[in-house]
Amino acid sequence: MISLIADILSWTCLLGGAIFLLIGAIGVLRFPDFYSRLHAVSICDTLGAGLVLTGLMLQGGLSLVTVKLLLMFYFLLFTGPTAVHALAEAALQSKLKPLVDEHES
Amino acid sequence: MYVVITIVILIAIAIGLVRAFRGPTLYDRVLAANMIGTLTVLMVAVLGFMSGRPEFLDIALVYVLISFVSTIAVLKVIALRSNATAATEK
Amino acid sequence: MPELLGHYNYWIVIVLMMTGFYTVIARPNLIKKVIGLFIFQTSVFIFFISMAKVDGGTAPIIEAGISVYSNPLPHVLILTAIVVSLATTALGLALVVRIREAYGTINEDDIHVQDEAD
Amino acid sequence: MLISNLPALQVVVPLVSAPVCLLLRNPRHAWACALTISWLVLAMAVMMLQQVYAVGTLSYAIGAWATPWGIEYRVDMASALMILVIAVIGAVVMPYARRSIEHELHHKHASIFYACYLLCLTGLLGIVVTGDAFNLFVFLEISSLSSYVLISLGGSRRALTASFQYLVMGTLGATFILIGIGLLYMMTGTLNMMDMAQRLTGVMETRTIRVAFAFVTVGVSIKLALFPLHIWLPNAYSFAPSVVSAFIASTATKVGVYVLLRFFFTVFGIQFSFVDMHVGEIMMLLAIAAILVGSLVAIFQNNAKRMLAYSSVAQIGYVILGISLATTAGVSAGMIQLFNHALIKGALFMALGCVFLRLGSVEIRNMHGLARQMPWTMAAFVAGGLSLIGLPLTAGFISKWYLVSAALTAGYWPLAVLVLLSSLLALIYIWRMVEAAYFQVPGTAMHAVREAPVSMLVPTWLLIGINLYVGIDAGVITDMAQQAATTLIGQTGQ
Amino acid sequence: MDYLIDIVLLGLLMITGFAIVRMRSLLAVAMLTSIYSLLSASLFVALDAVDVALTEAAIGAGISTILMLATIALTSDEEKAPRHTPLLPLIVVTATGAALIYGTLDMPHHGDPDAPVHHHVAPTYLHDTPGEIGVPNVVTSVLASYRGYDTLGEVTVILTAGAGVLALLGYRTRRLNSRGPGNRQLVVLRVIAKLFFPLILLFALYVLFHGDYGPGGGFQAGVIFATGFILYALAFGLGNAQRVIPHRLLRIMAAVGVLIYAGVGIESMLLGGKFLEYRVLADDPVTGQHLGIMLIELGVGITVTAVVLIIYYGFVSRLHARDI
Repeated sequence: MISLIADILSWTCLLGGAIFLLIGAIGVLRFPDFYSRLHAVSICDTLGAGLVLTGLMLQGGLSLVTVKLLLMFYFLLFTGPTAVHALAEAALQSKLKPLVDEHES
Repeated sequence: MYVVITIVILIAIAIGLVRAFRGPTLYDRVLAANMIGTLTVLMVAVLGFMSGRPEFLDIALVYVLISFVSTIAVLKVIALRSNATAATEK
Repeated sequence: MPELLGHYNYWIVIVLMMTGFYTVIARPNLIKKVIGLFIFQTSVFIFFISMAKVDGGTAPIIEAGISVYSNPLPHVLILTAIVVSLATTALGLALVVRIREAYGTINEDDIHVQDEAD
Repeated sequence: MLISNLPALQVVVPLVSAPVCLLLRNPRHAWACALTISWLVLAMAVMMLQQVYAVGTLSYAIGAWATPWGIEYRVDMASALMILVIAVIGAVVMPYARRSIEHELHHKHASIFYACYLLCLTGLLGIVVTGDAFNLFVFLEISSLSSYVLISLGGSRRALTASFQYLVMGTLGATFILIGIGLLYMMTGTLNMMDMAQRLTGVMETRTIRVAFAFVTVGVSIKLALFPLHIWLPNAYSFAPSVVSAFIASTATKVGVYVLLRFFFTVFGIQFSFVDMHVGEIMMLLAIAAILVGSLVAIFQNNAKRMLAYSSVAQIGYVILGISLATTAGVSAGMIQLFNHALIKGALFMALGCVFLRLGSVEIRNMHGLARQMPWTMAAFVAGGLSLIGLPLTAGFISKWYLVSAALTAGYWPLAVLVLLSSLLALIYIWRMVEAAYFQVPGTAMHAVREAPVSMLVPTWLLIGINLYVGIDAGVITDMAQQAATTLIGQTGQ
Repeated sequence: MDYLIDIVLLGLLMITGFAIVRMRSLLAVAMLTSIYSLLSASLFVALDAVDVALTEAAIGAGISTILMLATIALTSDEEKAPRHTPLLPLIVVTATGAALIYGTLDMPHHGDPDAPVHHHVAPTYLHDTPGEIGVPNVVTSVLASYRGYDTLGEVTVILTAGAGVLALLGYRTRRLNSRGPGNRQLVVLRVIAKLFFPLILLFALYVLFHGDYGPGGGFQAGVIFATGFILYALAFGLGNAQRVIPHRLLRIMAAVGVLIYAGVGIESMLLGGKFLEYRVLADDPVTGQHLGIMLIELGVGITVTAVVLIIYYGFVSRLHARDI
């Protein structure tokens, strides 16, 4: 029974993660400028990856595998935002202008 | 189940590649490369479960690390280069 | 399906190898040449690893309850070859850096022009 | 313990001393280390030759793993002869190196230079001793990478481009060899050469093996600078430091020839290589082209080192010509030429190194009247040059004699004419040097030029001495070469 | 299913390869090379070559890319159009490719369990490793013991590369980097680097000593260890990294690693065995094998760490800019 619940939960997580990964990827392709694409990547990095890893952890149960997955999650949680932050910083430094709607301002 | 996830990840990688080819700025390419890195990590993890030997997650861990360090290195180089071009423009 | 795909793997790998090979011999930029070598060598690695795969096999790390493993020997050879490739890349790039300092260019055609002027 | 582990020690001793050399800060210490090791290597090479004479082919299982599973070291007459060539050149070049390196290299680079020299020695010896196809690739890369470094240490900026060009071509060659070995492994399931030869008999007819053969041949041909894949060689030899030119010109391409012999005769077998694949005809054509083009281009060079480099292309042509006949006489003629050419080219490049030390240049137009200032050096050069031409009483004569008689026995009389013709061409380019050094009026700057130091002259003359000795009493060498050729061709019977 | 992943990954690799040939911006090409390497590493995982995948990712996507980037920073980014029409290269490449494809026609199929490679030498490794060597990872046992000599050659190759870069690029010791005004944007990176640095080193040790049981070994560990230091150097400046591991020490380490490896071989000769015959190192052959493998992996790790850092220092210390 419990294993069934765990399975259903993990499948939900995995599926959800997959959907977010796909959405993130499409965003990277479709968004109009660099800075908005950063947002899309962040979805992949955190929500998508997080859900997939959680799903896998539920599959792995209590074992070394789960510890490694946790470690990976921990790493990703730090590296993703750091990399994206550094990217944005570098792009700003190089005077890459964000795309701003002219009518509003 | 794992198959579906793998396919989705592969599609996402393909989309990322399109962004890497199109650019238009270098930062877009770095961004795409970074995303592909994350996706590869996830794919390797899922592949481990799919083949029934999930203990090979070490590889995925190394990927996280490598793709992070190389992204940082790329940004450093780009910063240097833009400084250099700025210097020559003056 | 496997009958049809039996050699597909190898054919693509050959296309990859030739992409690298072409970059090496057709591009005058020295960095591009080193990158071409890198692609060429990496593709040869894929060729070796493809040959090691056994259908239904798994990674050659012995575990109770598993009987079919992929062939470990090509993996060992390629581990060595990857290191060789790193050594070549590092040395090639170091030479490129020095050439740029000495010639002011990393374009083979320009270097030839300068050499002939000497 | 020493004798039983000799094949391994032959390679391991220089390998271990290379990192030690890298740690020695003082150039003198590094040189002393490299010198000791070179002589030790020579001593071991002589012992190995005695062993092979006494007990025949030596086989050494590294790690004590039985043959197809572990790596085997296998020394037969052909390998023992090659080891001797490498060891002799190494041992003679090292005492010469100290002054030349002090002059040509920054002292900061000296210990790296000696370390790379030892690594190159390790690689070359490893290629010759091993009986395992993949191990051959690994040691090929050790020798290649270290020779790229050694060449790049030459003073001018063109040394860098020469080294880069060599790196690109060498890596392409090595990767081709790797593909070939991969295909061979794919069809046989083994990497041990003897085992491979046995298991190949069943799959000889497949297209995969034909392609493997083609890739190995092309890859090795790049390494041994067979025409028209020789384009890396002239630059590499011309711009490398003198010691490196002398060492690499007389060993690296020769080892390439050895690898070719191993694959043609030991792995694929004479029937497949020469009858099914017609490699003999192709090699013969390329060799003829190499001899003619190499000699002709050499005549028009103004830089003496470059001239010798093109002459090397021609001389490798002779070696390949002998092998392409695929008879015992032809192969042994090739082996004799290989040994003699190593001695001759070593001596000639060393003489030019002496010239460069005192003159600062090896352009022929700067050498006017040099013979008066450096009589011993120029005499060595002339003696070497005569041997290159193939005058009687020199080693060059012996190798050409055997080559011509092998060609005649095989029924190719035009080849004999070709050999004579190319000797004439060699006479022309050597004469250009002689004319400049002996018959031209020296410029005013020439008076300051002194004779080269004894530490450089003695090794040069030592090689010339061996050269002349071989010219008078060739028995030892021809005997070894014939035995080597018989072993190689005999293995095909399986 | 295996086939599908295989085919898609190969297709992606092919597209990336073509893009690498076509693109003119070298920085973009270097990025794509990194992606190429990462994709091929994933392919290695799909093809069961876990050890190779680990190495390819660390070497190809990591170190090689960083070196390419450093070279581009030191030279120039734009590639000029070739002056000659690439007709001859095209002919050569087509001929070579056609020859290879001709050669595939008689090859055993991909994944065919009856191929000769799976029946001659390799089964013995798989069968005998548990009894003779006693480690589960057959790749490690072949790499370190059955074909340990190749690995000695490999370490020598990497030492040669280190010596070469040392000769070509030398090194310049940097002064310690002060916390100048330009470092504001590095704050986040520095915090993360401080957090990660010990973890990376710990993980490298895990990979080193866990190599007998899972993917990993001395080589991979060495690269990861070096990557940790590269991260440190990226965040805190080369000067600070050089204070942690000075250049002189690296040179000693590079030599010592090779000497440890060869020393194990010579020691086994002195104990009456053949070169690299580990079983004589201890009373029990399997313990001897264990000890030998452990020692040589350590040697490999030390040399690789040192050489990778020598190479990195060599390239980066040439950059004129203040902070890398």
